[in-house]
Amino acid sequence: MSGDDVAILGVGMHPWGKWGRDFTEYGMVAARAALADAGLAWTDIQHVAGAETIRNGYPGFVAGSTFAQKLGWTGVTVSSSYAACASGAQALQAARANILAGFCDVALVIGADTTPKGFFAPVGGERRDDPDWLRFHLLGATNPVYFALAARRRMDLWGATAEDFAMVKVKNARHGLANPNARYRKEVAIEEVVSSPIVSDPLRLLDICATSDGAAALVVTSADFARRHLGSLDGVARVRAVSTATPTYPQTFLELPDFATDSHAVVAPPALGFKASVVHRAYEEAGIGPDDVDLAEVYDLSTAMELDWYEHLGLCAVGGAEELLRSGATALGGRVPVNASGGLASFGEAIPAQAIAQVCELTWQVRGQASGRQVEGARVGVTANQGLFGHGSSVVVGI
Amino acid sequence: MSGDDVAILGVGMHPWGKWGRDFTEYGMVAARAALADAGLAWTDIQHVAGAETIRNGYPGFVAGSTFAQKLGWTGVTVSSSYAACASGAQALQAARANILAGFCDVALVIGADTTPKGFFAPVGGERRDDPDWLRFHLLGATNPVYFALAARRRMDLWGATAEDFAMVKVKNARHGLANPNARYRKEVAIEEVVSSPIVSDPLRLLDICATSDGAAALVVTSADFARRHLGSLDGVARVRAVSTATPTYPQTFLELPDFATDSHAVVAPPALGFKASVVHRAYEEAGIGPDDVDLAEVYDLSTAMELDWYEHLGLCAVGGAEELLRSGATALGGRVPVNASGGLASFGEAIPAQAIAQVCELTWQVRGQASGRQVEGARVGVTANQGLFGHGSSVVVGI
Amino acid sequence: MSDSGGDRAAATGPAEPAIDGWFTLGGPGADGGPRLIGSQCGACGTYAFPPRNGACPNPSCDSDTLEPVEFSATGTLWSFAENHYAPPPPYVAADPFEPYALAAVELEREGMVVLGQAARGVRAADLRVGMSMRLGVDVLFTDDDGVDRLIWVWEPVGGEGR
Amino acid sequence: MSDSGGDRAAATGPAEPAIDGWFTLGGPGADGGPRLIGSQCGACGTYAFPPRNGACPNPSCDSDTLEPVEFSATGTLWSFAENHYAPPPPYVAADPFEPYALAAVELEREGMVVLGQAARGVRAADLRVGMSMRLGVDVLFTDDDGVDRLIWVWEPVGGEGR
Ligand SMILES: [Zn+2]
Ligand SMILES: [Zn+2]
Repeated sequence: MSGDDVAILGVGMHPWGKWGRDFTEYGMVAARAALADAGLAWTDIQHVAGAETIRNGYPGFVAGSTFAQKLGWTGVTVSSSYAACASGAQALQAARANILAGFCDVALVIGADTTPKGFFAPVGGERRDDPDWLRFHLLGATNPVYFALAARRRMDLWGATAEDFAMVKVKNARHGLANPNARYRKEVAIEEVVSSPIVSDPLRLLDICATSDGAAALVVTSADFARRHLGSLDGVARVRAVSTATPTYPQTFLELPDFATDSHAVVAPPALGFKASVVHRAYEEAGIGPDDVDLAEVYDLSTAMELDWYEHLGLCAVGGAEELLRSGATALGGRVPVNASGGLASFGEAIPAQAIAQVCELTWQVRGQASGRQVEGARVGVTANQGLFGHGSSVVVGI
Repeated sequence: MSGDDVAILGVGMHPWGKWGRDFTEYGMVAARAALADAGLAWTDIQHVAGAETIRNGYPGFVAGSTFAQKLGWTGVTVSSSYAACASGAQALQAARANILAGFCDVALVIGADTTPKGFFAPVGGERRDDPDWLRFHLLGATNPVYFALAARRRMDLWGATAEDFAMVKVKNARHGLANPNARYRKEVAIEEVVSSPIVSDPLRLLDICATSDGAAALVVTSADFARRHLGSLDGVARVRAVSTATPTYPQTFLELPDFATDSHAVVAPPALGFKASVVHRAYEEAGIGPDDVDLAEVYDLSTAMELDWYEHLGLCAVGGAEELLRSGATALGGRVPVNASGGLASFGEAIPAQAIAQVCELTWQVRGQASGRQVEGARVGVTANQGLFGHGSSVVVGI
Repeated sequence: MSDSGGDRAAATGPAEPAIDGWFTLGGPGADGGPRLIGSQCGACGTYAFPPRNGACPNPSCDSDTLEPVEFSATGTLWSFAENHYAPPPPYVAADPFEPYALAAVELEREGMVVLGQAARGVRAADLRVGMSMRLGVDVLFTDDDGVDRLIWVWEPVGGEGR
Repeated sequence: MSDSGGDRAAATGPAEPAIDGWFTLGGPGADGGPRLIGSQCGACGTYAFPPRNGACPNPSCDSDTLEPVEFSATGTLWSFAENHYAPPPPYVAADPFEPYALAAVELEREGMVVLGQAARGVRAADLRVGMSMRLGVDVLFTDDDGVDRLIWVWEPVGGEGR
């Protein structure tokens, strides 16, 4: 374990679902599970890094302090981070930076959410300075519209079919069958996906992830603390990289919530597109490449988006994702299983918890504890995640 | 300069006022001013640490990425921090931790806000799980109510008078006269304060700070970068401490937005109250005590609250603030000037910018650039700031 | 919870608490007056208000068995304030607005300070830090269905009537 | 901006853009059709849409002198989608809701992709990535004052009428 790694001593989740309770209740369950997993008490924690939820009033904005208070004030330092769907990774990075800078040894990273039904709508009021409000008002450009634009390009450029997209759902549903934290635990057939109602053409209801309630938490520590606490670092999962890179001008792929891309008329586009660059930086920080990856947890907001990630992760060349999928390489038992957890397809999206949940899954996998969905011999995993407004994240977990 | 310090190479602000424009416009002015002050270009910045505003839609929640995009995507990492009125200090801490952990050398810290008129109201909708919503609904307990409760205790316990409170306003108004970034730049007489309308007894309109639009930004770097960039660290302001401690159970002083304090029936209260502990941790980290402080910038949401801070800062014993004020020690020319900038009394409150603006002022002061309000021989300054939900901050700046 | 209390305010129409489970309206039992309902941890004994559903606030205690408990009805005035402007919504302000006081009262047994409105007619000029205070109930506002919504209030012991 | 364009949609009552300053309605000058209004930086020449008030998006350029510029009226279809459920407010959906397509079109000179609704009657089945597209204007919704609010739309060159 390198001195630049932080150890993941504990992971915990509250099952994903649609319970309609206060988000802090889910978070408490996840936090206590992570503490128990680490063999530590709440009073051992020195920093709480909360991933914010913006749809639950003030307690959601101050997630770090909300959970510090709910677990009982101990004088810990706190941080509350927001980066849309990448919030959880930003919270992890806040904890990691505080640990590596020497400000604390033991931190709790936590994200929890209660989500509304249906499409995510923008913040209330008439907000004519807010592009997120305007894209709904002027175009009705919901989140699935952007997913659909990306999916359509796969079809028209690379020959993806509705059945390819459906196969992602079928695979992830099968992966999630045995995951006790997954919301949906039943097999899905290709025919069910391709006959489900169209939401935003070419994507159908079963191509698009639901919104869920859920929570995930990590206890992360300095290498020194982990060594003292456990006697040895053998078999301890660790964070080998966290990338939170933003785009480089010009960003030429149309992303949520923009009306237009940047212009490449004057400045040439960067060699790597935005999402590939997020992953690239994670690989670089961890000193690995795609061939070193045993499994990946990626943000499958839509089935087609999972295919995009294969390419951003370097698991195949651009345009090669469908072939990789069809080969079975990304299914459990394949060369590099993707979303062994079941992914968003089986969980639904609980925004501030999601990027943390990906790290929980990789931790269970590299420890060999992913019962019923274990990737044999998993030692290195990578996550990939996209948040609107130029956020993305990629985390490398190794053992 | 210790290896644990980060250097403040540039500071900048947009003047406080009530302009009603998009908050990003103010932030851009502040960011460019800080970059110019540092002699650096935007493309030299490796991390943007944004302090969030929660009243400006999505762009406010993702402040770090909003400004990274507005200045032009360069692939920098970003963070967006929320901690109510302490958000700016949390953003500074995010930048500092990333620098000291070795993730970047040069960071931009930025906070900007456009604020509504009148009392701050809670987030919209019926939010019966949100204590901030409930305190308005069930009690009409606005922010000034909490300020008034604290002020009344000063009167009934320590003999503070309305004239003492007014004297804080008179002092700070005088300090702010020559500050080009202050919103109010005129002398105020004690009679004006004590005859202004009562808002929440015992506090009157001129005892309570207004809400303002404004922005502040810092360019902070590693010591190594500063040395390379400037040739030497002589005369470079630096961050010697950032404290963001939360309360220790039981928190026995009634604070925003709570209905009740914690209980000390079973667990004895900590030796230091919450706000004193926030400052204490900053002193400890900087290796200094109150006697080493040449000036302080404190969060004078109300005139009476400035007096509380004198005691939390250890500038006098508990109950001694009125005497310290009357002695002139905290006025310009006194032993330890407080709010030489003019404070919130002259600026009004621009939530995410405020804690950053305090650091701007200390930087100008220790550099000897605080024209018209310079504290002679200032070498060490401290800030103190309170945010609801257990947030507070204290930053030590030295040269 | 919905018993009609003898000690209740000048409510004339139907009346309901403005929030469920935070206080009783009083009645024939005990000393008859209304009480705040807090929580007490079964494991460590500490108190909390508002009542909470699990999660003992004592950081050294990870108990989730918090029981509802009626708080002391009397205490000592910790501080007070008086609003001279109508608070913004979701407060339902009287029109025309009448200034009203708020009182924060320290309860000895519970070791905590609880904020509330002062009883109708009790103004800042009637109060001083350290006074003895007692819990009452009064009308907070009348809702759209004509139901008086009730809230706990603090009044000086032996002080002003309403 | 408020000129009535010859090329305009089936608006019958008074009509105004749904947002000011983002597009023209067209008219007798130039080639007559409507145009998107973007910004072009006076210093480095880069483009931006929506139009912005200062702050050149090119990170190597700190110019604040961005001038309004009419964008190319034609481009190449980058991708498209078709909504089968009514978007939530603040979108003002037709009742009953009719599925409609959205199109993202790449403009060669500007080097950028701009999203818009597809013209009325143009459906996903009519589109394929790489097609030539042209800007039009159509009614987005009719506001509470009976004013038709207009928006830019993309339609295939030589394609469906409306
Ligand atoms: Zn307990
Ligand atoms: Zn330019």
